[in-house]
Amino acid sequence: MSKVHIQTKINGEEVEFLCEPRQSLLEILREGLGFTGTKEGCNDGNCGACSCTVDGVLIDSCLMLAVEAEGKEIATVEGLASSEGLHPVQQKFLEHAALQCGICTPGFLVAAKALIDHNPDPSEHEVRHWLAGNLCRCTGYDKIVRAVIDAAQEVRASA
Amino acid sequence: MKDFEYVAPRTLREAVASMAEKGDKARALAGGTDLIVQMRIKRHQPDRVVDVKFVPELNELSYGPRRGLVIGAAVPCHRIYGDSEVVERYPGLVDSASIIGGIQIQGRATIGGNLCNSTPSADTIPALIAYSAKCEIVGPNGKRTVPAEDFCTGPGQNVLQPGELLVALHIPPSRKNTGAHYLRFIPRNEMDIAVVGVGAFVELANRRKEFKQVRIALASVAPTPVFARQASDLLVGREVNDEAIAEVAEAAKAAAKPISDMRGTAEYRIHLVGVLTKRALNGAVSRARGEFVANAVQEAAG
Amino acid sequence: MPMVWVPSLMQKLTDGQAHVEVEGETVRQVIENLDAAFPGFKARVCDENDRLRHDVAVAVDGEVSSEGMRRKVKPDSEVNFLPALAGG
Amino acid sequence: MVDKNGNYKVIGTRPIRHDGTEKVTGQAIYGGDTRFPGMLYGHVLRSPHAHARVKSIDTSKAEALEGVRAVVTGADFPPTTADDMIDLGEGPTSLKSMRGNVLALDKVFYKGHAVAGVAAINAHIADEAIALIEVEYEVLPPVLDVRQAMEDNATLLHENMTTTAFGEDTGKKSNVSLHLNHVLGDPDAAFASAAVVVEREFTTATVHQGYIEPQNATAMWKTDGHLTVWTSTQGAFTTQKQLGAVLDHPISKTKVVPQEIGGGFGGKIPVYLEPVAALLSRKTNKPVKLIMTRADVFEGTGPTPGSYVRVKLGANKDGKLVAGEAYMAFESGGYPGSPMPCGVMCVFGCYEIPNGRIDGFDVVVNKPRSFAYRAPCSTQVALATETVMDEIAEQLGLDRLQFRLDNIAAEGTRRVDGMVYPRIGARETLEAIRDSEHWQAALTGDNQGRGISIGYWFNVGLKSAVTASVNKDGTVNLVEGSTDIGGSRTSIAMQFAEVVGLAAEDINPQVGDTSSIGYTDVTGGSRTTYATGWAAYEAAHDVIRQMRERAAKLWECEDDQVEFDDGIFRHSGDAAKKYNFKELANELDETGGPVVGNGTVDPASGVGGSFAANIADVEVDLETGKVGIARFTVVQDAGKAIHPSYVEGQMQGGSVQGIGWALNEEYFYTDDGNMANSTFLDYRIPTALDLPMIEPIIVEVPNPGHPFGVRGVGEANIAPPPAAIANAIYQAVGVRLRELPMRPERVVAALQAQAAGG
Repeated sequence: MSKVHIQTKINGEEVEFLCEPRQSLLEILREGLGFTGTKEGCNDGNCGACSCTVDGVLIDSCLMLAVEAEGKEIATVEGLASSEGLHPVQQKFLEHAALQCGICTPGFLVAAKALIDHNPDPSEHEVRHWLAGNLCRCTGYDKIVRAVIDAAQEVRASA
Repeated sequence: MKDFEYVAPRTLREAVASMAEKGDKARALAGGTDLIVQMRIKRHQPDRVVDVKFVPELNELSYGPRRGLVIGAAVPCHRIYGDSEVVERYPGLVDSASIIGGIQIQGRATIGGNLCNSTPSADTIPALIAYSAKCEIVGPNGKRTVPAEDFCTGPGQNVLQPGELLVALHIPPSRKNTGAHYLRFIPRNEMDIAVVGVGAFVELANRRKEFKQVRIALASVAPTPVFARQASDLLVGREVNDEAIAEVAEAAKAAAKPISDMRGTAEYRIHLVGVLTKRALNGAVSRARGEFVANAVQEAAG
Repeated sequence: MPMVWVPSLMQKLTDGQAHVEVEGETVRQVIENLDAAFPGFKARVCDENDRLRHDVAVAVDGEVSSEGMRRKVKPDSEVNFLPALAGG
Repeated sequence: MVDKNGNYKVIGTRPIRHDGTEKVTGQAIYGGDTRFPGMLYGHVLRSPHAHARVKSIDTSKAEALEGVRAVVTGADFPPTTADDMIDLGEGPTSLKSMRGNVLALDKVFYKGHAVAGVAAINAHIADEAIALIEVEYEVLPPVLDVRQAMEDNATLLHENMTTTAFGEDTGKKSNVSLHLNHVLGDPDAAFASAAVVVEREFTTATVHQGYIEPQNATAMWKTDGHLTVWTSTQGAFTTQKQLGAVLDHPISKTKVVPQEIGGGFGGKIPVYLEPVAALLSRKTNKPVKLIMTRADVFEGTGPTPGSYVRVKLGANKDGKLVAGEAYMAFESGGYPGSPMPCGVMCVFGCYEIPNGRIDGFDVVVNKPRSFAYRAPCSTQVALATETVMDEIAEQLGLDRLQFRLDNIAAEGTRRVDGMVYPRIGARETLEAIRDSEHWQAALTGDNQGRGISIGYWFNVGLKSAVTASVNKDGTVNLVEGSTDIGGSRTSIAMQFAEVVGLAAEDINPQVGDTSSIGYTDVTGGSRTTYATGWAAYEAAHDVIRQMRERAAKLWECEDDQVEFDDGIFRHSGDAAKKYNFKELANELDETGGPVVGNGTVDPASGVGGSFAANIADVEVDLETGKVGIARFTVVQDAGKAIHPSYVEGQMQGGSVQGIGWALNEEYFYTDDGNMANSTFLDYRIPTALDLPMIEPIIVEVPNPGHPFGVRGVGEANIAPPPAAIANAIYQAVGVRLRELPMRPERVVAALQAQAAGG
């Protein structure tokens, strides 16, 4: 099939690309556009390493076709930090040592930011529930949960 | 994944025409959380994928006191449990919509897709059956309506003919003294397929001490989701008590014809039907009496 | 004299003795002397290149080192022959 | 270094890891992120059968597909004639097995066994192409259970394989490749004298390391014969050695660049894709990238072996153990070489058992070739020993914690395998359990129970290298050879910083590739912070020695008149003359140029083992059999915790892996040898919602074999959880589960059997 021309926004910037219909958003982000911060762990929606937001909704980018990105606003881990520095979730992940190997980290950060945007004061159980679609094999989640709760507090304090 | 053509029609007419043109070589794409995986493992290899998310009828989510709830087939789960009217009036449906996959999956997955994927373990189907949902189908030959309990015909199979689209689900208006609850058993607490799922709808009468109407539906115990009609009818006219519920939980087991696989043995699944039927009925009764029973989102919020 | 703990599966060679005292200032000397006293001992722990077999490790006073045959042995040392181990 | 009060300045603090920012911004480059212009994408064809002879492979249709650039099979390897052995740094393995496991040679030994590789212009075409490769198989009956495989009339996987028993070839054709046996004292007489003897059988399912990042490899084989491979590996040099052996290619022309790695836990030591990518690159003269699918990872890479373990313990009426006996058989998968010897070492590793007998068997079955997984085989045997310990305590009417303390291994304890412990912290680990708030606290609900257990793992030692270059501003670039899977470059840098008196942030640690740093063994065996940290300590001392010479030049005095203490270089005869490290670094240009320090180590193993213990509170749903973790504490002896946050992280992460193993994780096989659950949907590793906070308690009993007293903490923590949970279930509901995983239907079955038995 011929390739399809797609216009989208990634992390606030206009982006155009050509893709085959069978290419996932994840594949285009990583192999087509070089946004390799978004990771592939399972390619079937069970690990959350490829988490992105599309028009503000948290999704697994392995389960979305790149052609579906037409006209959408995509946010990836690369867009979390600004010229002013790291986003509080990033900073708190570092302070709490909430990553070991780091492969799941981009997905957790994107998901955690989406949680805080949606619920600025999540309880431990709400954090665990929201992040159940993100697998981490290194940390046992303890420090991740603490980092997210702390980041939410930081976001509230600076709001 | 085999290459395919992607189309995104803007009207129902275009969508149906596009589906019909390719017959069984076309697949409808809503959330994609099942379809994309199945194309990847080559279970489905369509020539054309019809993205139905831009068709207005498939995006409707509305409630009216006379026509009840309309859920467009492409409405994702997060919109359903994010809608305060649905949460208030159809808590049993919200139970199921809020436990499909994780938050990421719920951002895309749809109840319509869950139905069309037609696995025996689909979480929303027992809830739809319990709520007496009707499936609105449009095809080249016009529109037809099928009760939710008749939609699936086998694992991965359903009544949709080539060219037909599931447009929406229609659930009767909510009534006083009714309640529903969907429960599933999974070994983890999220991100699992139901070993067994049970949806129960009850309408109480006589100062909410008596069952007036009961609908119990089961997941993962047969080639399709099952409406346990006989077990449900056993309760009609009975007083609400543990003994009656236990009796029906036993009867529901008879409706289960499960297989043994990596998610559970047949014996264990039948055992679970009894346990979950009792729990789902108790939850439904509590809700019918106006008591609060948390869904997954509410449970997380404590 | 260094004390050698003989693996149970090799005690056929040592007439059932679980530990034997043998002279030697290196693992190599210990093995040579053991082989002299109990013919066939060396062939069980060394390969044809006169190195420790790939699946055998020698512990001297509780330490397994990569020095293998050249590892120094003290008069009061204890020598153990063990299976080689890996970790994750 | 340590001050007059015995305090460290850097060690024991919690600086932000050096690679942290790039890992939270998505900038870190992992193996799968490797991209080159013109790069081809590959895919691997895998066997649909668990056991079959490969009669023929026809690749012509795949090669003819538009966009396909090359196809390779086992026939592209150099001829494998002799059964040569190669030592990978963590134990030896057979070359024929290694090649055959990368691409099948004449037989396939498990479903998912790699058969051919394809390179194409994109991954989709490569995927289409593998479906066009025609393989003719002669399907053979699979052997899927370790005890079935050991039967006399069992189907043999390797027709000519015989059992070796500590260097003696028994000549017996069998699926048993290796038998180990240790005897200490007179176990038979001791059992006869015991007041209580308990013997129980245990089985455990095959489980996977479950790292989130799939295996990957990108190779570029240049026309001059130089091969470069970028990959996620636990050991660049180990990969280099394996590549050299598998491809019969000189190590001098084989460069391995370790990219950031997304988890390993023992599973990323062996090569799978690297040689295939290399062969494809050689054929195409282009860079080729291969990435496994998740199903490939489960079906085609080495999980930890399933097992059958029988343990018998005897104690006298005073509660002292008098004898122990263990029989264990581990499934090595399609080729021999499971970590069974580690199970033999660990089974009674926590206790003083004066008379004992241990038999271990390595057994081939038609499952993926097993490899290390975090404290390999220690978890399986801890389940057995720690359950039997609980039962003996109960029969004797003793407190289960005190009974363990009364028999705990200590310095001087001789294990059944003959080894004698140096100073260890087993007792202190159990005492920390006893003294914890958790142990004192009451349970919080119905059907709850509390279990305890303890597990052991050793420090493997092995080789490490570190190079330190002093910058003019007084910071130091540190190149170290250990790939960093969990913050180790920081804990290595902290040990360097401690010696030279700098802050952790003044050190810039980088992981070197095989052409930029001295040989370094794998990140595994709980050795990285221990051994590579020690190399950093040595490199720091080398830097200090050179810096003293520079100070002597500046002060025009003898080298030995320069003292270094607490980060300050001082003239011993002139109190006014002193430099801190940064001041002196600023003077290097005029005193001879760069200062580069080196440190290499090859410590003996056997010193510095670590013990981990758990308190697990569970809550059992009596109707569904589901077991929830209500509260969980992990105690571990870290010797000296360099970066306590990452020590805690190891303890918490290992605990949760053990919890997953205990409750839900398993390879679920159909009768024909297909893994039915090769996705993260059905291979159920714990999610955040399945767990409480994991409460870590670090014990510090310094390792006499390390300059800072470090003990490796990476592994022992996975050993105790299944036993602690099994013991907790018993306390909660009175049934003993002796089969892993303790999935809900097994709990229900046990409860029903209990009810039926009255």
